[in-house]
Amino acid sequence: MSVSNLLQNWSTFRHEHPINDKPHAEIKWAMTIDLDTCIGCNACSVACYAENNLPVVGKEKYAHGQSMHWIRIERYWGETEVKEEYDPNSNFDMVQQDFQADQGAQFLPMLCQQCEAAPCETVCPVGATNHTEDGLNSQIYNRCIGSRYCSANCPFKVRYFNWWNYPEQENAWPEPLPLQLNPDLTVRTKGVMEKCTFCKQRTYTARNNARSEGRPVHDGDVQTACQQSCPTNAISFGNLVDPEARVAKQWEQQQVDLAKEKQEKDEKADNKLRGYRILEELRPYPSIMYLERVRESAV
Amino acid sequence: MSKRSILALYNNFDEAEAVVKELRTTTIKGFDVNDDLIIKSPIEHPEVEEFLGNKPVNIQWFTLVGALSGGLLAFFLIAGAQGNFYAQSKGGKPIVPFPPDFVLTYEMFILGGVYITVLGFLICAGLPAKRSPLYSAKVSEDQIGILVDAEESAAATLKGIFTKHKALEIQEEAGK
Amino acid sequence: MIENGFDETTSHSAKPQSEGQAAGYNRRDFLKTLGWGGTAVALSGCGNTSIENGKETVVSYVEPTDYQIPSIGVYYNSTCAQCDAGCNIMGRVREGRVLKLEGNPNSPVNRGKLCGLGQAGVQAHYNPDRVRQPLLKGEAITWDKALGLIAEKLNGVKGEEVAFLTGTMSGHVRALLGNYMDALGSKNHFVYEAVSPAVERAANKKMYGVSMPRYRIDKAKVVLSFGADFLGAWISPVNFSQQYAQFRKGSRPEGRGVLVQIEPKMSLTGANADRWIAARPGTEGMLALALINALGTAGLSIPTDVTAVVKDYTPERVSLDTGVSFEQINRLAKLLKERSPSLILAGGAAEGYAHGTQNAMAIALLNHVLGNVGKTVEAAAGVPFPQIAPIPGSRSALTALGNGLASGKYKVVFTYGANPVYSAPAVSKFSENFSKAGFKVAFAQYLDETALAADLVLPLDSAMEEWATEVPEYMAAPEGNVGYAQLSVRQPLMGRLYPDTRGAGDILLALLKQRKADEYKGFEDFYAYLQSAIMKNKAALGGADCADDKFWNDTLGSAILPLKGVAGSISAKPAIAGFALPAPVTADASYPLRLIPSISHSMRDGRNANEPWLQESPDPMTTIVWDSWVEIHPKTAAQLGIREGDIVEVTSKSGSIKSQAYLFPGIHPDAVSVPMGYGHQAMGRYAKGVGANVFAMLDPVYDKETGELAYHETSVKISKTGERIIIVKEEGPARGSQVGRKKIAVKVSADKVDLSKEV
Amino acid sequence: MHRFLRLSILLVGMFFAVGSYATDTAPPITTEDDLGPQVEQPIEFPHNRHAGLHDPADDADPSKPAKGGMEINCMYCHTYARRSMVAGIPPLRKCIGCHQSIESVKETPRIKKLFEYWEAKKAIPWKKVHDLPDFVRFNHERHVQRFVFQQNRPVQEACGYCHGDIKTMTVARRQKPLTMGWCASCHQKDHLVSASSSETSHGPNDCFTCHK
Amino acid sequence: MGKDIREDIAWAQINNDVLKSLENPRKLYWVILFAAMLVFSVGVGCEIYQYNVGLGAANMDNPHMWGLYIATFIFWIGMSHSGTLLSAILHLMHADWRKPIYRFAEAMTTFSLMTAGLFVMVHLGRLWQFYYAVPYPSERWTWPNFQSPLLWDAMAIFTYLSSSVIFLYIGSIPDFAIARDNIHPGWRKKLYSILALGWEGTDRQWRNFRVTYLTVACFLIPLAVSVHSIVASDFAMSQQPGWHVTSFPPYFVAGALYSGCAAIITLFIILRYVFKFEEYMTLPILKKTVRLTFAIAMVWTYLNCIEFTATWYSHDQVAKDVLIQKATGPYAPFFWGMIFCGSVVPFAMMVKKWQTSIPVMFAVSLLLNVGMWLERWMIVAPTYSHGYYPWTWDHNQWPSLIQWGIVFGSFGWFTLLFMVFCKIVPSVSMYEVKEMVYHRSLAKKKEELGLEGGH
Repeated sequence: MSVSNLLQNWSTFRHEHPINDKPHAEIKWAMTIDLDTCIGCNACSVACYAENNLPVVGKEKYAHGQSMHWIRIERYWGETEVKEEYDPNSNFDMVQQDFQADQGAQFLPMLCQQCEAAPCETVCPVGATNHTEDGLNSQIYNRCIGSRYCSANCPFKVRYFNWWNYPEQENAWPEPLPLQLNPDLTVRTKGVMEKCTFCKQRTYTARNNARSEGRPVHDGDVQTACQQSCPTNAISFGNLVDPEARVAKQWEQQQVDLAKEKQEKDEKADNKLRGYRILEELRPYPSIMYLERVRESAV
Repeated sequence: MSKRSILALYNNFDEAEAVVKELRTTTIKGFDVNDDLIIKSPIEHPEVEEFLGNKPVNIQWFTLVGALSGGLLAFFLIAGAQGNFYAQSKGGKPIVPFPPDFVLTYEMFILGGVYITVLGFLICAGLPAKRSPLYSAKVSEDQIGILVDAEESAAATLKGIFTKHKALEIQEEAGK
Repeated sequence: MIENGFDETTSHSAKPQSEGQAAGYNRRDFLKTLGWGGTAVALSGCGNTSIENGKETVVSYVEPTDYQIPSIGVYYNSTCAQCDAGCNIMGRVREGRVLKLEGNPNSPVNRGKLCGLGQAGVQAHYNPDRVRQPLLKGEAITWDKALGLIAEKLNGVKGEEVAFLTGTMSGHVRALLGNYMDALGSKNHFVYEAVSPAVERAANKKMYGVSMPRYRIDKAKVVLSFGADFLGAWISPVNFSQQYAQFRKGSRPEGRGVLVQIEPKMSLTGANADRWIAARPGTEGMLALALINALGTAGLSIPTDVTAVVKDYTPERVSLDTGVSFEQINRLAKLLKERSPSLILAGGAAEGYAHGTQNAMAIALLNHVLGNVGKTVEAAAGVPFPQIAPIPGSRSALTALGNGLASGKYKVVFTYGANPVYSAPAVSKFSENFSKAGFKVAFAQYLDETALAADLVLPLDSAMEEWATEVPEYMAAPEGNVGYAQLSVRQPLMGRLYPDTRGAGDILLALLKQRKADEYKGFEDFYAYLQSAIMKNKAALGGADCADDKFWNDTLGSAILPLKGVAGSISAKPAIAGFALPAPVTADASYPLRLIPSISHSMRDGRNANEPWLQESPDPMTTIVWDSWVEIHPKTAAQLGIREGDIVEVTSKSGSIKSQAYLFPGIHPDAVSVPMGYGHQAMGRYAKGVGANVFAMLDPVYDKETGELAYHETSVKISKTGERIIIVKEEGPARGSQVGRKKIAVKVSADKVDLSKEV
Repeated sequence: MHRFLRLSILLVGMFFAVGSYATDTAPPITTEDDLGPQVEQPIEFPHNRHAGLHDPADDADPSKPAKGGMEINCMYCHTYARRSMVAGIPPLRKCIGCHQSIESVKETPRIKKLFEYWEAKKAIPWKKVHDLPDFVRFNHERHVQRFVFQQNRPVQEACGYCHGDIKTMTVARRQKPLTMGWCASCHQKDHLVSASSSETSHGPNDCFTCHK
Repeated sequence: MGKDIREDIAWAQINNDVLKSLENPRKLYWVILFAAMLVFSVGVGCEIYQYNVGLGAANMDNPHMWGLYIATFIFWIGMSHSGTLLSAILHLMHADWRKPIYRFAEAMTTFSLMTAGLFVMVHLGRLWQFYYAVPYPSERWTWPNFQSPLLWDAMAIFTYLSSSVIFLYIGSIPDFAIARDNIHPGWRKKLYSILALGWEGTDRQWRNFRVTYLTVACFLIPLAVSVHSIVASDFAMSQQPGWHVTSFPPYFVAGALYSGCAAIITLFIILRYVFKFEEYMTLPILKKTVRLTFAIAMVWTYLNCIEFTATWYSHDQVAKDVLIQKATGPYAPFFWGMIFCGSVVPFAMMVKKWQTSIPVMFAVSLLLNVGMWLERWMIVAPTYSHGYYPWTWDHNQWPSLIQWGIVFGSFGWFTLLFMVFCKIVPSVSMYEVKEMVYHRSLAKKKEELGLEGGH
């Protein structure tokens, strides 16, 4: 490549990949999480620790907000109508009194949303986080210099920074625990940002296998670790481009369009669908669709 | 034909101006006011230019070339790097986006301008150079120096003029 | 890591381990090569990006194995040992080491899924605090010496002076233990589980005629659960979660199911319920009977004998006793009547009382009245081989053992899979009694409290290293196969990490050889015993027309042996005697609050406390990690002036603990709750000293019919110590409030969405 | 004035030089064979003898030590390459499999050493020659599938792309730079999709492909 | 009002006075120097520790990804702007009262930029890989991400730093020549000989010098504005509530000039005393600087109000929450501290008597700087503790001693560099003071002549 290449391919370089004018061709990994079946059991989170070599940081560091769970389960309570208007002057100790438990709690697994227009990607000074062909928001550990701008700009705060040298100095894996580490991906050391990758080691293996066999990736060829362990099948994961994939069907059925920041169905008064994306209005175009929690009103 | 350099020191600009005026009117063999006369002063003094006549300053051309090439270099370097950076697809943004590139081009425009201007200054002002042997520390203090190059034969005439105008000190040295 | 780790070792399911070792297994190489496969910290130090030549060694196989390709993970099937549900798992094995556990998709129990607790099984295996050699009073000794010592100590001891305490047991290890006890002439096999559905078994037996029926949550339109945390820690949670997923599907012919949970402290199941009702602790049975009354009023035909029994429990009266509103009871009755079939479950929170069995029976009666028995409550099949059928554990077994120990009856005591020194209430003085036994042998994977109190500790293999079989007590079945039963095989997924650990089966076999050398000399190890035991019954196990080798390989390949189960029969007509449900106790002024020891879904009874993933996995309800806590209702807390993070002292008549207060809206205002499983004094670096042990402070109140410890009968008082800390938890200062951001976690009423067409 | 003209030319020249260098940093795809350091191996394995080209002169007198090679397919020994990320060093058994029936060389020092390892059932501690940093995951399978099976390239050419002209070496040495830019330069090139079609595609160009 | 400078100072006297500062300052100089060294070495120690164990040592967390390092970074970048203001802007405006004080202001620019650069490094998780952010053709075939405002920052700072160094150096060449001519032989004389580049003060040199100086000054002004507005875009270009504000660039620039001027007052007072520059750094000049500072303080206050009101009246509820949280939450003391120091304290500068009172101005200028440092912290931290996602709120974060240590160390580092500089390079521009004196005396002469003529 050279200057002539630059001039030749000028129009290509001006494409706004991947939103709008150049959608994903073969694969766009996406996820659906059904909050109605999510029971909040944390199996996905443990599976993620096992699959992705996440360090256990211990109580003290957890207290400092330095935990490394790529998928965290958030628990929400019902709130009374009076308190809907947030009063920042109120003491947080008091807020809790207005939590309602009679319809149970709500759980929400929060992981990297693999945004199409990811706020983190544009700000990394070294380009350690990029968009991949398969629609993943990649984080390249060995490129990362730890400026943490990506996390600063992430509205979901799902990027996790290695504040300490967990493998060596912190001894997060005392012998023989290192034998459990997954050799398919690196163990991160201090100063590196990390986050959910939609189990890239699995998606890439599936993709490679399909290519070797000269076929497209079928639905079910690859499961993420969280999806695989979920006891209630609340998580579905697959290729949004493949119309046969469960994920694609769900998105279609829920009328959620990846490339829109406002879904048409939400404007309609008689909307009976429960698919939504979190903080969609900020226009990161998240790749994870959540399905609203349902509660029976008859009891 | 040997040459001779003479330095005369004066107390203030008025005296120096008078000397230069006299030199200008006197015809001395092998001495041209425009080429062979150098004024040394402790401060920048616009009046010196007036009585020495207009001499061109060419630094602005350096500035122009520097700023333009800095800007161009930046844009092509950055756009080229972005085009060639292996897979630098950023969510929802073109690979060669204009706004950030303009910011950087702007910075490089200034950087190029400053660097080349300074380069121009060094070239135009003939720096760095060895100090000429005829130099007096007084010049950096408060005196005005007039340095002339002339033929051996004219030395006496020049010295005469210098003394006439109450030179504080006269140094001379044979040139090559 | 490019030329990735491969070594000559294999752990190979289709061959016994000894053969694997014969095939060039070299432990040193094994660890070495694995070392750089796993610990290679790719970004270590200065992130060297240059290419190095000849700095690293690549170790190849001496002999190739056709089933193992470097860098490619192979899955081997086995059975989970983390709890008693008996989920079938598969382990991903690469270059001779197991990396990750996943559910076996062919299993009717967990259908390819696995909970966090199960997945942490690899951390039990690779745990840094495992016992690695036989220990005699803390000193390492050889196996020969250890076994010799046992023989010596047993010498001259009468059979009835030997006791064997185990956790729930089934399969061939159980059979072998039975044989050993016979050989010793002892009948003192105590099966103890700190947390077990023993009360429920007894009530079920009376009401359904079977102790462990099969529940069909997936078939029910309404599930009304009285404290059964079936999504969290009750009986077979992964199976129930799978059923629950079906139950909640709007596209199911029955439509989306409705879950109502009645319990004083919100469990994971309660958190997922459409309606969570905090009845006054202990009044669950009454509420069930009131519901029958209300159902009758609503027009459901109730058998007259039932009407007679329940007539005193009118909704009006019960509403006062339980604190559940009259309208709520009627609404529930209406729902149950309209949506049939339903399923009524009774769990620990309804059973932990002196009248626990009565409560459970009253609740089961509701199933009869609603006609659910036979529809959503099915008879499960039993295994055809009684000697390998599970012996369910109970708490009363410990009482019996404790009494025997106190009287000095037992000279030699073995323990295996139980940690009574930790989980017995302090008032029962178990550890004191335990020390009275002359010689105590603990089969242990960790130096837990019981192992530390023992004289001799025999190091056990982990579940990834040992051979065993297991029969789950709760027998799940594939759809449409009511008479299904299964035998699950647990097999090594890799070579032993430490050469000096043994499987429980191997140890028992060695002990048996001391007694009946002739009978057992043909079995080189437990593997040989197991193989011969299974092959002997090949025909009965459905392998009649299968070649021996193939049958054996298939068995190990699937690790599930389907059995033709002994059909159980469920009685449509329960034996109804009069219920004697006591009125709710008026609070003792000095101990005004009811203590609810909750079963944390990952800690359970504390046996897995040394697995760091579980310690760092936040409790789903409170999001607290690495510590225990005291849940208090905000109103109660306000009365007592307690704020979040206050260190409070919870005192019962039998003891007290100190822990951090957490204000929790999902608890009855008259109750406080503390999770079990924390507060270990020993066991390992991750468990020791984390939290407080709630077992120790339980009052010695027992269920009148089964003799089980009544967990929820402890009254406590609570006082501030003056200390205050910041709780280490996952939720931030907003505490699960979304403060005006409406599109984070969204809740919608069922009538506002159309679920029937969902994919 | 000339001075300023010269300077302008200099500056413009500098601009183009720097600009075109910087925007055109693709390392050439075929590099000079820059032999990497000699790596001391436990047994000096002669790749040339096994994989080297047959020398017709050897046929004339079978009694003399052969000069040419036996043209053994790379994947005969490096058998995992086509089905796994790693090419794999052949297991000891593979060497023995042939060598126990080759009497002619049995007494040579190298083969003796080989049998010593075999008898001790000890793996040979080969040194890595093409050792990439740990965070780089090169996938042999994909490359072999793509270039050998789909594109029908000769094996030695396909493997030699990265491993150099192994058939002429005894102990393998690194000939190619194996830097990221070097990998990338090939990935950006269009390659035939298969031997039968004229369709081309380039290698994947997202970072996750190699960095995991 | 007194004179900015006496017209009758002999030129030789100027040389003498200034060169003396290179030789024997007051004892206080050494006290400051060693104190700075001490503070700096504490910072170095902290950094070594942090480098070894990881950034956890700074006690940052998720979501508090950036801590005092970035806040202090902005502070130092801001401080650099005053040098440009005094030397370039006032130069173009022919305000000759700048002449005695611009040299040290420019040095301040250079050194505070160098300090700011340090924070970029200190902040990095993998400092040893910082070169990944440098655009150079590498064997990896990768480039930095030019879309990142951090890279613009790096580029702008590099440009600014190198231009400032050049500007400072060019402007000092005639003074190096003076020092070369007057200092007794030794290593310093050799150094000055090299630095003076053979300057003789010829008419050709002066001619080119003037144009160059003017040109570079012209470049520096837009550069300075761009640098701080780019720093502002680190925040404004992000999406976070409280940062995504269009008025940030001018706000940052105003803040920068403000803190810079305050720092100039502080250093003015210190240098005046330490190097006995009472003749040159006169109180009337101080007064002018103080008035300038006051004007900028009011601009800053105005922009502050703009920012708050714009947030208040916008529809962005989240940004509003952040603002309210800032003013009432755990950060309230710091927020109100900033308002007090930044907007209230400057009114002390309105009091005429205090404008020339050294102790009052010293205290005021220090307070202003504290306020401006708090401002930067209040920009960075509250957004993190109260972002878009309530689940991740965190009100317990507090920088560790290591973090504070490095922040304080930076003050030592700056002071150290500055003090060493003042000992080596004439911190008052001799030739320009001569010019000033010359012009003033000419003017006086003219005045006198005019007066005489009038008679």
